[in-house]
Amino acid sequence: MLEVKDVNQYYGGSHILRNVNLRAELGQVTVVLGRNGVGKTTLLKSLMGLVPIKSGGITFNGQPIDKATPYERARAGMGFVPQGREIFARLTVLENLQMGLAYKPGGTPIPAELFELFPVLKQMLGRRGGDLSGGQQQQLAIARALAAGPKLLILDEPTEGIQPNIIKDIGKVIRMLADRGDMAIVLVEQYYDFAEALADQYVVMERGEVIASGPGSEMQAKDIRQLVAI
Amino acid sequence: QETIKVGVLHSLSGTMAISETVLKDVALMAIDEINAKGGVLGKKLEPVVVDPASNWPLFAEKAKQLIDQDKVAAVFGCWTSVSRKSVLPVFEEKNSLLFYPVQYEGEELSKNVFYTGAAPNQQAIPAVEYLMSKDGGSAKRWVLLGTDYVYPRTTNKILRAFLKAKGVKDEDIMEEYTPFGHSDYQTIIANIKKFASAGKKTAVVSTINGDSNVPFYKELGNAGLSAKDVPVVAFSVGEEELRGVDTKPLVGHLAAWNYFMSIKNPANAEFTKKWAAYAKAKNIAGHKDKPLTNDPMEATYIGINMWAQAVAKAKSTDTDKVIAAMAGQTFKAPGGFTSTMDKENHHLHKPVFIGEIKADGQFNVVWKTPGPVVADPWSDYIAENKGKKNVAMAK
Amino acid sequence: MMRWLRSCCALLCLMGAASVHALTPADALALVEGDGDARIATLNRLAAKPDDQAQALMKALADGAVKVLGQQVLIVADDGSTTDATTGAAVAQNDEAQDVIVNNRMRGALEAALAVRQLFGSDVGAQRDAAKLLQRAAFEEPDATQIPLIEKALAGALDDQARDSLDLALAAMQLAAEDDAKRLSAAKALGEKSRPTLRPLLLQRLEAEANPAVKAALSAALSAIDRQLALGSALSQAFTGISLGSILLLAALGLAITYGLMGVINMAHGELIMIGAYATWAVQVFFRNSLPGLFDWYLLAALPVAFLTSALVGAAMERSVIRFLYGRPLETLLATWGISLVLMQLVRSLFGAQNVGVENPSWMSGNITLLGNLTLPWNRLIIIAFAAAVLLGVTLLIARTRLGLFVRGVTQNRPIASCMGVNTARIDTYAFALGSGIAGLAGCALSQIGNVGPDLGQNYIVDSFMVVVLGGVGQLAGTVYAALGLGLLNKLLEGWTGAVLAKIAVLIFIIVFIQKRPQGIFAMKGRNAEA
Amino acid sequence: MTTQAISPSVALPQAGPLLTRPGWSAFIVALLLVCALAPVLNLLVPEDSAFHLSGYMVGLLGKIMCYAICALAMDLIWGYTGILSLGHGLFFALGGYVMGMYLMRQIGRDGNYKSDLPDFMVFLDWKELPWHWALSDSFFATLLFIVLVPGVVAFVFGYFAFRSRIKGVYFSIITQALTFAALLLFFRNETGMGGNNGFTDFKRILGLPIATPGMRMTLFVVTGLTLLGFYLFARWLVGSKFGRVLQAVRDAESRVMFCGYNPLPYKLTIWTISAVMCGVAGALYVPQVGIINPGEMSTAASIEMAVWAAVGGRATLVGPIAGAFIVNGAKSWLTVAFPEFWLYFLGALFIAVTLWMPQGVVGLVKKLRGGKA
Amino acid sequence: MTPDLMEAGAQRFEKAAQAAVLGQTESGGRSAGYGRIAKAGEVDTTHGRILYLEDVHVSFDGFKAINGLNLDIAPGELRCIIGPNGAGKTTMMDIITGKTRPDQGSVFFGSTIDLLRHREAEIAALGIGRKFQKPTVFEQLSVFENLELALATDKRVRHSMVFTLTGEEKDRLAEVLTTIHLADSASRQAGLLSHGQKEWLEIGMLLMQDPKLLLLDEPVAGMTDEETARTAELFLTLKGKHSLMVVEHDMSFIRAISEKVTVLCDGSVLAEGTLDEVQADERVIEVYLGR
Ligand SMILES: Nc1ncnc2c1ncn2[C@@H]1O[C@H](COP(=O)(O)OP(=O)(O)OP(=O)(O)O)[C@@H](O)[C@H]1O
Ligand SMILES: Nc1ncnc2c1ncn2[C@@H]1O[C@H](COP(=O)(O)OP(=O)(O)OP(=O)(O)O)[C@@H](O)[C@H]1O
Ligand SMILES: NC(N)=O
Ligand SMILES: [Mg+2]
Ligand SMILES: [Mg+2]
Repeated sequence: MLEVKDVNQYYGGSHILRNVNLRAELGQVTVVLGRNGVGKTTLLKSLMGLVPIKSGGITFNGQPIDKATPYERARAGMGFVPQGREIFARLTVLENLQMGLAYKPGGTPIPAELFELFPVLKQMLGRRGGDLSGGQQQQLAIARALAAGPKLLILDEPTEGIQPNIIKDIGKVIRMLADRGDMAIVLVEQYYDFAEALADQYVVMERGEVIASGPGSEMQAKDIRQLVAI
Repeated sequence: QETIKVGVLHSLSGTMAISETVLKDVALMAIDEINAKGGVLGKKLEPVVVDPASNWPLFAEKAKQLIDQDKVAAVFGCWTSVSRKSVLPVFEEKNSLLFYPVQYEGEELSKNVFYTGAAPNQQAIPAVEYLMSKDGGSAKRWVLLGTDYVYPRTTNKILRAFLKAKGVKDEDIMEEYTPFGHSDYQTIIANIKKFASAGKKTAVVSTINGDSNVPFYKELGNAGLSAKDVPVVAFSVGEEELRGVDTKPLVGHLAAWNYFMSIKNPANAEFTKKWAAYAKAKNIAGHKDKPLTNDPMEATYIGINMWAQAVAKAKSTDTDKVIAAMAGQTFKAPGGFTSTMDKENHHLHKPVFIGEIKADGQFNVVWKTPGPVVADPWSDYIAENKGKKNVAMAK
Repeated sequence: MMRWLRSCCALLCLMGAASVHALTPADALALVEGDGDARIATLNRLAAKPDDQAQALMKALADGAVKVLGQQVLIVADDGSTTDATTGAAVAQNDEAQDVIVNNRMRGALEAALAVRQLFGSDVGAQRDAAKLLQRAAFEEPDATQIPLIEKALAGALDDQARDSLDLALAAMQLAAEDDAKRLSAAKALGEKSRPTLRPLLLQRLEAEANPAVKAALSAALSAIDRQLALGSALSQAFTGISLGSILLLAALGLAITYGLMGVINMAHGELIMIGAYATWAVQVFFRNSLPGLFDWYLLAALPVAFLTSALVGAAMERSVIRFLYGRPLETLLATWGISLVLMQLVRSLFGAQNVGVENPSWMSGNITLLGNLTLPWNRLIIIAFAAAVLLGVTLLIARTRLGLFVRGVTQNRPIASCMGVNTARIDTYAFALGSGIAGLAGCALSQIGNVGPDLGQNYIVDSFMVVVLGGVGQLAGTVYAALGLGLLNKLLEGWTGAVLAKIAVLIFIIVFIQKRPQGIFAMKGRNAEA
Repeated sequence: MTTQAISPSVALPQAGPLLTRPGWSAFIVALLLVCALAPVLNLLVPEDSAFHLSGYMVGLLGKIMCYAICALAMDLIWGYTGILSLGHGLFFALGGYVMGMYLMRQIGRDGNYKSDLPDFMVFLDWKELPWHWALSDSFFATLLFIVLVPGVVAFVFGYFAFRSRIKGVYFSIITQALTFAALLLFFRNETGMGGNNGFTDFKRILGLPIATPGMRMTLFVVTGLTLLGFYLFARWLVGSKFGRVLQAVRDAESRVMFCGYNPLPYKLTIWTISAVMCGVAGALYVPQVGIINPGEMSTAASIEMAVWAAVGGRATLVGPIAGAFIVNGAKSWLTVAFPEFWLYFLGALFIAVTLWMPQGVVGLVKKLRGGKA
Repeated sequence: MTPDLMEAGAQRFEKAAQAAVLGQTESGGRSAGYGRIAKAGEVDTTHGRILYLEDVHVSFDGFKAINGLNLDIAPGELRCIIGPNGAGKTTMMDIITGKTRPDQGSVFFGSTIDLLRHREAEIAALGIGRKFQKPTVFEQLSVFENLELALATDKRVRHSMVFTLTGEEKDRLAEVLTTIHLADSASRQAGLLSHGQKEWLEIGMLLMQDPKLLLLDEPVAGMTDEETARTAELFLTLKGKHSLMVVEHDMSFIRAISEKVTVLCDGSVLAEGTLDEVQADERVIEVYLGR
């Protein structure tokens, strides 16, 4: 589905991503782990085309997309939940969700299951996104990315600031989406237990490099938790 | 070949470009003409054009540059009084020459400046006299309307004194000022209507600055205040300003100048023809399709030619010698009279014309002085000028 | 002028039926040359004996179509063909022929002379005009000697409007009648109609009047007029305020999008307005040269042209410069300042530094007069309506359409919007072009009331920013309130303190108001506001 | 706070000196240029020599140095504190007017009307000096007011604006409104400041004739020293913690408050300092260019100051000075070399700087140097 | 009461009385139970409360974000606040720090300082520090300068112009830099840090500020488990000397640090007690923890 090959990326002079390789398959959750500042967000931004890569290649559905703009990638079926929520502060909740449907034809309804997933959004449809609490914003950001039904869902620390029971719900949703088999999921997560529970594949990063990867079932055995904790 | 450099100091950008650009062009035309006739003292004139960009301190800087760096023999330039005031100390310090081609408020006389535009008594006072006359409509009440700056203020001060001398009472005079660039004349026009509705014949004397005239006249036309009800006589509205106005509703409103394009005489026919040809040849935007001439253009043209004659007479471009030679110079002006440079006060003797606006944006001359009028830069209607002689002296 | 009108009337009455006298060359010459008094005397003489040739000459004079060549008086027809005024013989064109001076006084006398004849003619329009002229004359200086003439006219077949005018004229004249009853009824008649132009006359009569009943009627008539005047001037002040507000609104609306929504400090906004005005001018020139028959409708064609021209320039600006500066609003200030310099100079190079002339089409000229002193110029009325229409359009577009949603989304968070699948580059261009196009529409409207020159925009840029900021950046509703509020306030103060102090006071008001509401009238509420 | 042992490996960045060694060298060179070389080239080298510095150039450079002070002032408030003022032209003009009043009084009875009143008052119907001219004949009071008038106006305006937490464009716009209102006010005859003509035709300063090469050079040197002095002062200011608080205010004002700083006095201090600098520049400018009028309060004049700072490079100190020299030098040259086209060049310069030199000319130079190193 | 405490109390009373005469009362003369006359700059904790909120209400356009909230924190206490998203935790901090004005209710710092009468900077100067939910640092300044600005010292203009770091302060800075793992990045521009690094920097700034009361809004969001553990350690060392109010959703973190936990829901307190107590509370499980 998604294949990242030997990607290198720089901010000015500093080398942020070093020969990163990554695969994400339909029906699987690929978890990216690593400490603060190792380049996880940068990697996801490169996937979305928000930052250009210096070398290497990214293919999506077999098509190279490293030259594509973010909106072309979105139209190709990539959905993104950015770190720090980044909802449209001055648009209402409804309008935020409509932005999520931007490339669908006008008048496409917002999938009802989103509101089942995040009931609080239904109550707050008319409120401005910026007025929501941090956790509400995070829920909105996830709902927004799901609205258009992407083939690849990219999540950057989606549990940050969310209350425990909703984290569980989010975990279930991610599992369910993956299990449906028509979506690949890349998840960056600091909350180790959450990540481990969901991981079909895992990747651990350190200083911009992938230092470990493998199937999720082996995480415990390989003591990945320790690797992240160093 | 050796040349004589002359400076052309008119704003080609900024707010004043609208009026001054064409003066630069007419100056270049006059210089071309003189050169075609062999130049002066056997040398060609070489114009040095600079753009002071409607910025008054920049005028002074450019004047210095023209005199110091380019060593020009004379400078033709300025439009607003403030620009003239800004360069004046430079010309006096360097003992160089400026020819100033625009009507102004007077209250100034410098040895180093020749004023080829009108002093108030060569424009404002005859205009008001005309409106008081039977032919002008016997106006009894007066609105003195102007842009809030020194030229209108001073002119109106002189006019007020003049009107009072003619027995007009203070309550029959209304004075109103608008800011620079004012573009909403609804209230002012309503006030004029109100003032005029008191019964006696009312006339408006407008010293509104060029830019505000279009909105003023448009409002006037649309508010239905016709020249027969309340005539407006303007001192800053010429052919160029009317280019931007639909003149049909304005027919009959007046302007006072020392020259109109519509004046019929061979000298003017030649002048306008030359200008049209020049504008076409030089591809001067606007004028190549619709060539217009106006009073400051004529004044510029006279100024350059007189200076050339004076240099020829003095056989030198030395400032003092040229000044001496300028006294009494005459030139057959396009206005149809022979303009004479006063022997003492550095102003021209000029005829005064009063024109009514025609539907085609030209002026219909309805009144003119029998002959040229001598300038009175230190107006007697300003008390402090009593006893002041109209003699230009070095300071 | 009125005196001449009266003598004409008197003469006309005396003459009764017309006797035919041929116009002599001497008379013709006396009419067009010489001292004003003498010419007018000749005119009256000629007017008293209506004669087709004299009539034609008078008409031509009033139209400014008469020339003299030596001793010969010539009439120039519209097509340029020239005839002798006395003989009617065709004359070859001659450049030596001099224009005849017709000043305001002469023009007035000519109109009066022509008018009185028309009172008894069959042309209804001419009749009405003539009656109005007489009415005005009667209001200014009523002359009892004219009563017979008016009565005679009233007795004849007359158009209703003309009759109304003459009735009033008659009443004005009868105010000075000997008979108390006549004076009283005249005063009452005038009181009913309450025409503000009557005020000076009524005041004058009131002073002279002895009869208490008439006095009372006169005072009543006066106070009716004064009430009307007061109402009229209050309404007129409100109108001028709204009108100024509509101008400010039009000038600011485009900026409310490019700056308010997109955050581009667009110093070239004024120049986009200017370009719209020049586009209007160009369309006008085209119509005048190529479609003179449709000239009155050039403005309708100019609207889309002005919109598109400015929108294209805006789109070009966005594509070439502004898109590289999103997120650096203060840099846009610098770059657009540079663009504005270039655009202004470009227009100077192309069209000249001087103003170009834009005419009001006939349906936008003139005014409707209500209440005597409340005149509403058509161009201003239409611009108010136009501003309202543009506002409505913009509001719907921004609040109700997907394009509007995308514009708002993109301007708030460009990268994330693109991750949602929005082609941000295109939306940015559209949005900027839209704001620019609206500026072009404003230019089209402004061309109808003011200068069209290279500096046009400079006069509006400061006001536009004040309006947008005072309203609250990004708040369309605030922009509307701010524009109307500033317009009304400015006009209210201007009536009171004069234009200069009013403008200063408005600026100080803005400063003080912002102290009270540091985010404009419609401050963004909520927790995101400070972010 | 924590009891953890101090790790010796932590290398704290050292506070830099006021100027680096090359910085001091450059400063001294500048000082010599202004105080020694220029006077020598202008006054001692004969006029026909290729090395002669013409009076015109002295005037031009003097004027640009005044502008450079404004650009520096602008940069302190905009570049460092993030407050864009579109009203600094007012402070410049106020300083200029104070100086202008003094110079008008110095004319004495040598005016056209031989009156004690300045000429414009005579013919515009003033019978006596208005109250605000009271101390205008004292040079000492003039010096005082050059600082006080812009300072107090800025302080009062700033106090209310900052207290109401007016920020960003809202602040910019009200500064513009303020200047614009002042412009209209000064245009008026009733204000007693010469209307749109302002003040011109100065004759003396401190009793000495003003239009002599010597006096001109003196003014030039004074201006140069003032500029260099202000530069050092600004260096010191932004190098201090005060300067860092200003930058913090620029980046996140509310965070500054939660750190326990009251931003009001900080903003007010730098705002007032900046205004006073502009006022001083204005006061130096007037005797050199020979005119002060309300044109200096036009909105464009204030915007141009921001443009100088931006062209040179914001939030650097050499930048604005360089910017003032580049823009005004270009303007002076282009208006003569290409009187009809110079606006294209200037406009293109502004566009190019924003597009390709976001850090201004100084940023570009740094980048080029960095690239080589 | 020991004699020296009595002595201190007497002195305080005298100064306060003096201040009252001069009209310099911190509480503006309010005479609520907690509105005793105060001495400027000193937090009176004689009632055993450093922070006290009573019946606070806030609504936004009719939406009641805080609804009759009562809460108090003792000196040296480490209080954890949990509660569903949108419960009003951040809004409560906004109120305490002066960012939002409540519609009703009282908020006291110590027993004498009415926080509703102070502006943000004053509140910070009184000794309340805050870490925001979304990290906010001075992006253009270096990490070192960020910390330097936060340093507890005289924060007036005059002082800042002539300010230089003392050796002791330098040591403090170095120590905090190490604590927050940014020693290598001391001269890096803060804007270039990653999300998590910014969170750390913000904590560091708080440490430099040395406040009496620390308000921490989701301090470990985005941190790895290991870092979370370190943060917990850090907070535990702070407690006692400082009072802390920590908002978090990370239950393992709460478990590591908590003594007393308050659960907020719909703008008021739903439950209070030890973590085990509230975790067992059915209502808390229902609205927050999930089954
Ligand atoms: N715009 C930028 N310019 C320069 N360096 C940057 C920029 N953004 C991030 N960095 C640096 O790149 C590195 C990787 O950052 P990134 O945001 O990808 O980290 P992360 O793994 O997502 O961390 P976290 O878990 O804290 O979110 C960090 O060291 C950060 O300081
Ligand atoms: N300015 C505002 N306008 C409208 N609603 C607001 C505003 N500020 C806060 N709210 C609402 O108030 C409620 C409380 O918000 P708050 O941010 O305090 O929640 P929180 O407890 O911090 O949640 P989280 O754990 O998600 O950060 C939320 O429902 C939010 O939508
Ligand atoms: N001299 C003038 N018209 O300003
Ligand atoms: Mg990250
Ligand atoms: Mg929160």
